[in-house]
Amino acid sequence: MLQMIVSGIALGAIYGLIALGIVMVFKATGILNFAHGEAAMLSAFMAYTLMVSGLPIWAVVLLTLLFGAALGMVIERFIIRRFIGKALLSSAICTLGLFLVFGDLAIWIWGKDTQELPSLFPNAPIDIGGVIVSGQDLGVVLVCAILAAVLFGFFRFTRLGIAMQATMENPVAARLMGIPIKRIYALAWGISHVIAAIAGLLIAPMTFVHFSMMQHALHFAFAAAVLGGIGSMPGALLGGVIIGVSSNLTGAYVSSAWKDAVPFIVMLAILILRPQGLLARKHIKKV
Amino acid sequence: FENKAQGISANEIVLGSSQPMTGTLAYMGKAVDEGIRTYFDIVNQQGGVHGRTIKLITYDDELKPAKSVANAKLLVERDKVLGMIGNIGHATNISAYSYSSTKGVPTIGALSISDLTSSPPREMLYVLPSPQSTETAAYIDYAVQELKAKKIAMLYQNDGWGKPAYDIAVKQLDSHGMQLVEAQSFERFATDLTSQVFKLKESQPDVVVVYALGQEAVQFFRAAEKLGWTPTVFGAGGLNDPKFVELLGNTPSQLYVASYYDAVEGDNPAIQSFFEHYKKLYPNSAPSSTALMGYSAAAVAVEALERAGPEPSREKVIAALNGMTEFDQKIGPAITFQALDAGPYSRRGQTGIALMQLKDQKFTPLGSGYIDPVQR
Amino acid sequence: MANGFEPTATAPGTALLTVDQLSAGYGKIRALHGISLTVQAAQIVCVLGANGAGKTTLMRALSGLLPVSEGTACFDGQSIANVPTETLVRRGIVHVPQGRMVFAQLSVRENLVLGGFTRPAREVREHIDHVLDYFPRLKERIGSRAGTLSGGEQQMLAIARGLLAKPRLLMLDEPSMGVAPIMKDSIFAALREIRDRERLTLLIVEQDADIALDIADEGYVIETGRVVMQGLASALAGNEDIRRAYLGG
Amino acid sequence: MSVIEQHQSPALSAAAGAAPLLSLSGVRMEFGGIVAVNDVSFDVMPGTVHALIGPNGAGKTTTLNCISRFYTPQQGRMLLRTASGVHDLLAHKAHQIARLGVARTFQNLELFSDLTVFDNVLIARSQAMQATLAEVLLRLPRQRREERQEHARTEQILQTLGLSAHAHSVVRDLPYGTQKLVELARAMALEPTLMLLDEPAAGMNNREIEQLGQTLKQLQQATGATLLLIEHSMPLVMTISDMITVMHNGAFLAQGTPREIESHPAVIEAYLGGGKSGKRI
Amino acid sequence: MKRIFDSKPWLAPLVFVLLLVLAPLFSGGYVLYIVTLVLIYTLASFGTNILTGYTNLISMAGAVFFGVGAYGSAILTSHGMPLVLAILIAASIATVVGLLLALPVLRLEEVFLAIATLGFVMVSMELVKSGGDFTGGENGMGVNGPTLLGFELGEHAFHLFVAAVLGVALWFARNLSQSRFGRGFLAIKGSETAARALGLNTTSLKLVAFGVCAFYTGLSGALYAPLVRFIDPSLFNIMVSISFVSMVIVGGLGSIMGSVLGAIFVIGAPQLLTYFGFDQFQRALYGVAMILALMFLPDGLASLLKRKTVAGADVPHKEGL
Ligand SMILES: Nc1ncnc2c1ncn2[C@@H]1O[C@H](COP(=O)(O)OP(=O)(O)OP(=O)(O)O)[C@@H](O)[C@H]1O
Ligand SMILES: Nc1ncnc2c1ncn2[C@@H]1O[C@H](COP(=O)(O)OP(=O)(O)OP(=O)(O)O)[C@@H](O)[C@H]1O
Ligand SMILES: CC(C)C[C@H](N)C(=O)O
Ligand SMILES: [Mg+2]
Ligand SMILES: [Mg+2]
Repeated sequence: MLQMIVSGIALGAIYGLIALGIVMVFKATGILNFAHGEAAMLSAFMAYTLMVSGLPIWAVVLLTLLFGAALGMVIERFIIRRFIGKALLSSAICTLGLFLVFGDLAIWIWGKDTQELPSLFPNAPIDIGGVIVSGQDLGVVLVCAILAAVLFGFFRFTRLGIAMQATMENPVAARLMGIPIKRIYALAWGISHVIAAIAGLLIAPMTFVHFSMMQHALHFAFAAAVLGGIGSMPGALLGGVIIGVSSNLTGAYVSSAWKDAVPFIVMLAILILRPQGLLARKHIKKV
Repeated sequence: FENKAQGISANEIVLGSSQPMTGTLAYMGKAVDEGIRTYFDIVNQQGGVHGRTIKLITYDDELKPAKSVANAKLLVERDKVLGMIGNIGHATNISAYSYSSTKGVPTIGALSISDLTSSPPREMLYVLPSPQSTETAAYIDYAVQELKAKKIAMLYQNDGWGKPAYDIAVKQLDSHGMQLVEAQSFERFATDLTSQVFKLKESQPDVVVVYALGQEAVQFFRAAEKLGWTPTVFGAGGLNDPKFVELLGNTPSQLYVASYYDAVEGDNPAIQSFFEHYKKLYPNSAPSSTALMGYSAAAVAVEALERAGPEPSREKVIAALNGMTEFDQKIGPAITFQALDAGPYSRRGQTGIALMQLKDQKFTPLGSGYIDPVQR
Repeated sequence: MANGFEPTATAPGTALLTVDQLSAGYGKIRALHGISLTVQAAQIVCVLGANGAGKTTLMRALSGLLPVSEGTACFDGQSIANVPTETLVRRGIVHVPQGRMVFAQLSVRENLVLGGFTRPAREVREHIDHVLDYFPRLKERIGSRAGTLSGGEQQMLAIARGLLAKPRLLMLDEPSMGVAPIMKDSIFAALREIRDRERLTLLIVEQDADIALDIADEGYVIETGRVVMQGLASALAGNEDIRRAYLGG
Repeated sequence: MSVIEQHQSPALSAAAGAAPLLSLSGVRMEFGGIVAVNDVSFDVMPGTVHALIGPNGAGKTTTLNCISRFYTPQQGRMLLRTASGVHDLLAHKAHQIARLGVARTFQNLELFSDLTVFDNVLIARSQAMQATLAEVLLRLPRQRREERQEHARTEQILQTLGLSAHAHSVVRDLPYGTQKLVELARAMALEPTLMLLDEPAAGMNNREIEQLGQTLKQLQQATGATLLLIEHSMPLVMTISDMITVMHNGAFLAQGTPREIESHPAVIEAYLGGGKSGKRI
Repeated sequence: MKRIFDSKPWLAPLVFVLLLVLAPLFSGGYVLYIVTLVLIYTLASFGTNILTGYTNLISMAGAVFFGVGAYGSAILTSHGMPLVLAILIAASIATVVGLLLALPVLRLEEVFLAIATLGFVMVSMELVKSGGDFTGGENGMGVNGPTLLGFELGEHAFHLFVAAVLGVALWFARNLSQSRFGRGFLAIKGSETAARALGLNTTSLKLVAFGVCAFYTGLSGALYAPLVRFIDPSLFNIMVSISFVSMVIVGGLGSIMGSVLGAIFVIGAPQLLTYFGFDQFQRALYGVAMILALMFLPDGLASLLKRKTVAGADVPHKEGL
């Protein structure tokens, strides 16, 4: 039981890690990015290429994060910018187009084979009172928690973070405040793709690097983001953990066939009770 | 002689294929496609069949039935292929066949190990690789009889490939008066198998049957390692693949897999020369048992065309296939198609599998030859 | 300076904003047909006109929200036509829009902080306390989310937020909308006071002609996108014919 | 009689020999510690224009939201007397309130801004349509008849308010003042017995306000509807109201006729002030 | 002059649809199959449009309705029920499923609704997989070819049959959009608050929207099964739901013509790419086309046929200037 919960948390942190990037970009630009997982996948491939070229680990990590930032900004500059202030759905479907493009792009560049990326953390299992965790698991949980805390602080306490939320709520009013919304958009996409790159680096050792490595996790990441309130960073992590743990417990005690479905039932039940998600404030509409 | 409506021109014969070239099974579609093309290239270089070279047109179906029907129509109506070859998958084959059969177009070598693809037998649907009922039953028999396993557990992919394997395993164990001590499933591309592996380990099995491919299979072994467990594993046939071994690296666990053909890295001369050519054509692709499926389909097609004579037609090809008994494809069991009413395996080209064991990062045959519990 | 204001460079009596034959509109629809107006530094100019006259459109064009199709607009000697809004804010032109546009999901304080987005954060923090003195009601609700404020409270917030940018030219689109009479008087009094003290220049669109002309130095009346009347505020207010023809009441 | 004593309005209405159309007693609405409406009671007599005024944040809109059941007050009773009897508003949902004959407008404009003026008003006529889903799908006679009738009725309403010229403009593109008028038209289209108007004159100039006042008066005379009006425009409030209730800090402050309220010291202090804006013109 | 429920601009789309129906009859085969498939998906596109384009409810449950329709007609016809009846019953079952699923989630908005409904897809996929012989489990099931009054329908006949169903459905959709229901949907999209203040029972209107969507999508699935002749749990795939929503967005929100164009784009374009030999990077090309379409035609393909858009339903929801 305890083992299941602990490894559920590790699994949840993976979902949370992807969810953080999704929430980040949603909170700042109001866009639901279906291609986020694919961006993480591209970053993982990038890291793989850098790795086999023999660069030291730290350089690989650094370059991959840079790659993520560049990727996000390029997407923003050439595509997303046109969707500022537009309806939620058209931009979301547009990112779906990106999803398809990235998938084929990866195949085109790196082929259809599965590759391996070594873990950034010692992979040796650690036995803590009968509960076994790997260094990899611990690392993911730690990084995810730190990222969530940093992003939380950013949005809550920095003027830039507040400006991002204002931009999402009303781009016109934001401009009237002198907020350069295009730069805000670029920045938000850049940061969110750095998070995607981090996710790619951390998840790849578990799922391996291949063109559809993120597709399974993406559903759960979205569920985690929404469960947390798609506006709250700790919420994304908490959502991920709930999804991960409920999935693991279902697998262990109900039926492994329902491992993927039950977390969604849990999410549904929570949303029915709390339609705005766990940690987000209710959207205000006063008449 | 020409019959353009059936894809036969003076010096060329056109065949068509519908494969998952994108989506989750894209790597299989690609390997099969390349396998077929390699074999044809070899044949074409030697002058083709009755003076005609063979051309292959492949379309992507993403393993979706609706698309495979569309592809079948496109191949038959626009590209005017003589027949279809090497289509992967059960659903895709059945739906495409529901159309192609109405046009009298044979599927020369459907690549599906699902028993349902050949049972009930369909007149023009010639399925090649050994069925799951052979493979899984062979595992159970070997584990019980040779390894004297008392407790057998299973992990399977929760879909039309893994679940039937589970059903067969249950049935076969039942015939030994046994039951699975634990059964766990997972979804394709699952991120994490820890909970499944944990449950499996807890049941303390002597043998675990694992129906997982590629990265999930590796994940299984990694998770087992993490939990300090070194199980004896029977892995799905698809694992017989150097790429998988490369990913897996060294493992303390015992791994047996079924192979429909001789070992990819073994000393079968046909396989060796095939992959020599393959590497020339596709330097970026690793040799794999999946590519051998393409070989098998292509070999059967070439043989059928040979037998159909210099003035071939769909009817003649069908007749040739119907009469194909004990055709030696040179890489594995001989191919036989029986009369349509001969039973559930009448349209199943081969039914035997070889058991192999992972040793020193290589799959080597156990030496027991091809096992065939189906015994048609 | 303790209150966050610094004297502006422009001397009184020089034109801070000069608009000449400006046209703008929405897509193919033209809403402004060659508007000309001048605002002197530290002056209060009000723009009056019936509903649909183009007052809001004028403000949007001047703040860069709408493209200018013809004519020129100069602020402090530099053209401001078709310059991005965010640049204009940095140059000191701030537009408090009609309909408030407060950030409903953010707190009152966060709204105010964003009002001073282009300024050093520390300066803004001090300035907030100062501006809140004019709006005691907002002070009470400083931590509430702006969306929960009453209509009039939101209007106050919008004005306060505008002031926090420390503009040289503040453009207010119907600042008194939804504001209670007593508050309305005090807002206008405050605006005049700030003008006097900080030499703030104000361009105000207002429906309540009486109060607007009362605080303004000069007034413009526009109708269907054209200036039909202009002059000293006192003159406009005193002229019965004008009142009857354009201002009602 | 002092203004404060008039607060005992049931007595007043009894004296006048008529029952109140709307009667609020002890209504309290709190939002997580902020008391927006605090024990407010007043009656609205049928056929009157009843104004509700008070400083910003006094709780006027919140009171209106309670009546139209967008909010559920924590305490108090709200009764509506119609031809079919006395209804406890707390037992109704927002959309049912409209069906009791209570229409409202919104302070911050709640228009269907992507639709045309015509459609905004036509939507308000939905209640007058009875055709079932089946009749609609098959375009049976009743559906066709109703559509014809209500299109005509909509045109008529637009004409009454002088909106015909804008009928086919998309609301979003209209100037603010016109949008306010569209909201009024939409509320009128419900043919209500009680109209709750939240600052209908905001964004209008003096002349337009004057016109609005006339329109409202005419409307009331023509339909016999009762108006509960929230406004900050004293020229409007003081000229068309029969009765004025004043709120302050969520609580009842005073009630009386325009003349009484105008000179009520507490109202002057809290709301009207000494300046120009508080004067009727 | 935009005018919503105007019945005149129906002529051009009608001609267009007729062309779509009749043209492939002369070629048959592949083209016919693709067009039939597009017509079938158009039904789902209609349904999604009513829910998402008109009512602004973003549902990802489309795959559930589609799958229920497909399995319903497959199972019923396999037990000997006549096709027409089986299709109607299957679509009705889908409707009931739609209403039941809608009930608990009506309170949710936008992304929350989308992801919650996505959960339904995950759950129903599992249910179908564990359906045993009834659904064929993971293996899926073969489906009987279409028959009418005991006669087998050839591909041409079935195409006409689908076209006829679509014609009726189109007429219904138009009637619905020009009624208090259609306007009620738009009202909810515009402002749920105002809709309630005007006496519209938004809960029941949303249910109607869900029901209609489920019926149309179920109908679509019910016709899909006999055409493709094979169904399996992969129908309950999130990508199926997403493709329905894509059709509506790419085609044009709230535009009935947009639904048709969207279905052509989403279902037809990839096939077209294959047809013209671009099967190599078909998904990428299609993705690029999708991105470009959305970037340059933000109101959907329907804005190419300008006047046919239902005004208002196609304008983005967010606060503009
Ligand atoms: N977004 C828009 N699209 C098209 N036309 C518009 C738009 N906004 C305003 N208009 C038109 O421009 C003209 C001027 O409108 P504007 O909003 O500037 O008037 P206004 O003087 O501010 O009125 P009000 O006093 O009501 O605020 C009007 O005819 C209006 O219909
Ligand atoms: N949903 C809410 N959450 C928190 N506070 C609220 C909410 N709604 C209203 N309030 C508070 O209750 C008080 C009364 O608000 P209300 O909108 O009723 O005022 P009002 O009298 O209509 O003012 P105005 O004349 O400015 O429109 C205000 O201080 C407001 O901030
Ligand atoms: C070719 C096989 C290994 C897999 C394939 N999906 C099947 O149906 O059997
Ligand atoms: Mg205006
Ligand atoms: Mg109010």
